[in-house]
Amino acid sequence: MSDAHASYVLGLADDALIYAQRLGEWLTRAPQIEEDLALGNIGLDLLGQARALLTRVGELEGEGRDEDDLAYLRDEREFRNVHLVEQPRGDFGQEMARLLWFASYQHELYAALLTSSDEVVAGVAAKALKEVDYHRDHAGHWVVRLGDGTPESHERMQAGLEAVLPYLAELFDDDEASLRAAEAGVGVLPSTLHDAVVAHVSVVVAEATLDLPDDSRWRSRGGREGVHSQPMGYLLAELQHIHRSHPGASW
Amino acid sequence: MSDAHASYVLGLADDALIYAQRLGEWLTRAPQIEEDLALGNIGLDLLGQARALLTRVGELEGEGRDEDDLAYLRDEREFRNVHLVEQPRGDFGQEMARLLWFASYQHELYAALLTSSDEVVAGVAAKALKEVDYHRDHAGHWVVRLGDGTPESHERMQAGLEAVLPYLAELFDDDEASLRAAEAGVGVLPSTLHDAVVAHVSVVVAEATLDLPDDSRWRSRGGREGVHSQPMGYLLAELQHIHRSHPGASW
Amino acid sequence: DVVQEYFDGLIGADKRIEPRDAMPEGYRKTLIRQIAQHAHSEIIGMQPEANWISRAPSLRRKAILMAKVQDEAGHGLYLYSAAETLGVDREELLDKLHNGQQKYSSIFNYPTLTWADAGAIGWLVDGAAIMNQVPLCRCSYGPYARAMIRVCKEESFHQRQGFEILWTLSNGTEAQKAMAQDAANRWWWPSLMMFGPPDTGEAAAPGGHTEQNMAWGIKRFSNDDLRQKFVDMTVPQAQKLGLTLPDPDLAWNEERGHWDFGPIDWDEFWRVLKGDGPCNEQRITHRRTAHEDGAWVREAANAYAAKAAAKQEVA
Amino acid sequence: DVVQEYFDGLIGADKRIEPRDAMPEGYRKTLIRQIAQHAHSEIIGMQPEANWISRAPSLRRKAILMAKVQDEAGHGLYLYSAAETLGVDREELLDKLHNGQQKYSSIFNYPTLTWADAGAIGWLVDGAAIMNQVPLCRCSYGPYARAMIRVCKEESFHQRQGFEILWTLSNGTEAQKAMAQDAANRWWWPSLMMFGPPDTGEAAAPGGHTEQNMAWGIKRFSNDDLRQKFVDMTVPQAQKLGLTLPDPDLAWNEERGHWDFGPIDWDEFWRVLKGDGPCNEQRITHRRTAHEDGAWVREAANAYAAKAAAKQEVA
Repeated sequence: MSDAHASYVLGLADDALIYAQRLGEWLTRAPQIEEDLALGNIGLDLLGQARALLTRVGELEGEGRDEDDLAYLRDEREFRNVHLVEQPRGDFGQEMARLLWFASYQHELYAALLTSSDEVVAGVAAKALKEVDYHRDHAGHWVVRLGDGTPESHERMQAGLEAVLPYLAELFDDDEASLRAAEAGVGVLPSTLHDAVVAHVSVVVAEATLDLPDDSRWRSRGGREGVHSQPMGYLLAELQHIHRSHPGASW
Repeated sequence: MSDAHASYVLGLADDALIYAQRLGEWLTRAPQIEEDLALGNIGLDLLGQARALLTRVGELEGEGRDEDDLAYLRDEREFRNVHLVEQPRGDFGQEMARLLWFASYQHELYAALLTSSDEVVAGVAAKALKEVDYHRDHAGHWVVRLGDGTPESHERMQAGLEAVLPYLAELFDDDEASLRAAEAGVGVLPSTLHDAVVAHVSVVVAEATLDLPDDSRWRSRGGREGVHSQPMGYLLAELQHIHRSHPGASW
Repeated sequence: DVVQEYFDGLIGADKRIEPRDAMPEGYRKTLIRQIAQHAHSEIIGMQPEANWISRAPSLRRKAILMAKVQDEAGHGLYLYSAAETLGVDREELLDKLHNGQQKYSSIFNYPTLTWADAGAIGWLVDGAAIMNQVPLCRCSYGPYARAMIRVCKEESFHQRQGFEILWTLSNGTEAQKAMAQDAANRWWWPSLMMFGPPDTGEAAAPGGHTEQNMAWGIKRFSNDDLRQKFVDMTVPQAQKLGLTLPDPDLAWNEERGHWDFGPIDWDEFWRVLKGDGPCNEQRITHRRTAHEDGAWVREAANAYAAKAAAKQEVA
Repeated sequence: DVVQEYFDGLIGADKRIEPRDAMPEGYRKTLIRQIAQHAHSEIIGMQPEANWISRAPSLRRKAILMAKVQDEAGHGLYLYSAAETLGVDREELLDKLHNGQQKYSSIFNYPTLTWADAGAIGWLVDGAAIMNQVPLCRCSYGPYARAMIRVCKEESFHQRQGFEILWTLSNGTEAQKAMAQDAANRWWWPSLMMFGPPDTGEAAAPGGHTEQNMAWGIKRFSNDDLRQKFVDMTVPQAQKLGLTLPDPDLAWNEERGHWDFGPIDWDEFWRVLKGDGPCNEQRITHRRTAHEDGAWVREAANAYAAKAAAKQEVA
């Protein structure tokens, strides 16, 4: 059990945890009640993945930390999620753009992790693959409906695709932990997922009569090393405040 | 030293502390750089009042709590500020409406507290009175400029007055602690400040060619008993998160 | 008249009225109003609990809470569908919610101040709701009765979860115990108000329809009867939790075989109902903002569906 | 030409140019660009620190930080005023900031991730700024030189406060020490980049104006000289703080009488300068949003002032 192994799994877990936190914000704020339900469901799936993966990280570390210790008692610099998932909620179109990319990424990721030498990770991947298949479809349907809906929705959906663009490259960065986890057969190199993800998204975007935006003027970096964007600190303040206000309590 | 004495002073302190927290949000977000400066200054004045008053509360309690213990380690239900100051930032007109009312209230309050039998409170009041005199003027000037500026600013300033209306009655509620503090000569009954505050604001509003809104359909209640509005919890999460993340640390 | 006779026959035989059946206009209107209010309560009722999703103190509780709020969205959907069988549509009902023409349960105009409130809402508010709703599973209108059966099953699950939150707190640290007690203090009286004004006396609703609604099989018990049942069920649960209910008059009455309880502050009830509660403004504004922000999405979905339908016709 | 001769005479005698003096267009343009960039840096530079006002871990630190960010607003005001003496106005300069025609110091495109960053900015970023600015107190353009004197006085106060934050952290808990070290790791190299590209070599700025600016008395030391002075000043301070600077090549060079340091990543420098830094987009968007949100307020203030002036005329 190397540190890289735990770090790698922690990156997977944090992506799911932080995006679940953002998706939870949609409950009571969605454009229709069906979407309160759907986004809540997707958030719940991600939260479930995060819990299983965090528990696994705790086992790998062997220091007795459970899922809550890892979620509530780490500082910002110890979180390994990409910037994409920590960005504040935009409009519904932007959320669907984020979800389409993220679920497509997770889809390729979990498909590759089915054969992880870490059986717990492989088990999570098997269950999660079905979930993210639905997430990806759900986002895809909305991207198409909005892209090919009204002139306003077309414009907004295009703007949503542009807004998430700078955060995509980071998903496919091969960080230290993933290099070593891939070598060990535990993980997969993010860069190897890139083409399949882009291929899937491109088909959806084309059907939606939208344009896949060109390369961004800038790109996010460093989430996997705990270098986050400024919204992350506020997200963690909200996530952790009550738990940290009652040290040692059970809930 | 009665509990009511400490509670009363805590109410004064929390009003100042929480409004300072909200005003701090304007730094980098004001309509012109002069206002970044001015709102920062006003926030600093309030923070200074809060610190002196919290320290006094700690002395009165005699349990060794200092200003930081009181600011960072109390839970929401223990904060005694009114709802007005905890409300999220609106536009600049709404902020000037809130500041005009709050500074006018504090002006009458501190004037009355000059003769408090608690010498520390009387001392804070003497220093603060000059500060809030400026705050009240500053807000007043803006209310006039915006009310009598452009048609848009007139409308927005009127809307700002309406937006803060439901939170005003609470400023003048005679809660248990103020009743007993007034009896003891430590404090002043909030209800006795009402007419002078309204008189001052009315003059400004008239000069601004605005209407003082009628009674509100609803009114806030209970801040002095620690019953807050929902934004309060999020404000405290931000305020306290880092401090609570490092139990026992010095800064 | 034939319609009325047929309808009266069904009601008299304690049979279900179905959407295809002719029914008196008063019955239809009453049902629409009641089902809509019930649906609105589910939707508005998501807010006080959603307020704690981002801050839930453990991941397990966060997951349970998200699932619960989601269930409430689901309940809202069943109920709007039940209302739609009576010839109105959801958009129209939502408009009436947003402009204040239709109401929702006043309990949701109270804020959730601490994590314990997530527990108290489950235990007390869902508990009271179930008490109100179980009889509706036998309501004369079929689609409503069937929706209620499904809702009640999930609600009793939520009620147990709420109890469990408080159970953990009241067996926890001093701060957690205090938090649980504080939540019980704040939610007890508003929960009793959920059964509506008293059947008789000064505070009774002017021009109430209880009798008619009972005759129609929409209402089976009076407000005060349901309230008493709720008190009788809840007091022992509070004892189990080690929580004191904030009523000095609460006492077992051997003679009546019921718990006596103190006078309810009906002034507060009417005040909050009429708009002067701590969160009325906020709840409606939140709801309206979500609806308005989502208008372009709903329009796009309709436009896309229309295009798709047109394409299908051509093909 | 007479203007040029008079101007050259003043510069030659190391005297101050004042707004009333005629001056070559190149001198005026260079100064406007430089002073504006400096003013913009103060204004944009408020953001990374303001990010910690709401979360500062003690009330004393919160007050100091608020005062500091406020001082930066004040510096921005002096500097815009200095620029205005050259015949431009603030609104025009702000527009150029907002549309990217004018720059601000690239250091502010890095995020503040922890409380220790508030310390590191004071210690390193203000430290580097002072090193750049002290010579400007003797700049040939009077209003700029006078603004700089005032700015430098406050900056050195801020620098000490930053040092003190890190001092407290590095004498604190393990987590606090780690936080301080992490901040030093992240801010060290970007601080060295604050002195601009190297004077010579591949990474030097193409078509630099150093020589002309020196002749004009706007620049007194080369980038590399200032950078060396900064390193020499800062290394002993880091030792006092017990922090390791993230450069394995850092070593005292007895012969040179200076600290040697390793190669700077000039690719990163140019990348961030050109827009691909962690916060470029966010900083400008934040600034532009504030400006746009405040447009109605500024318009109202102008309209009111015009009305007041008109009334005065009538009276």
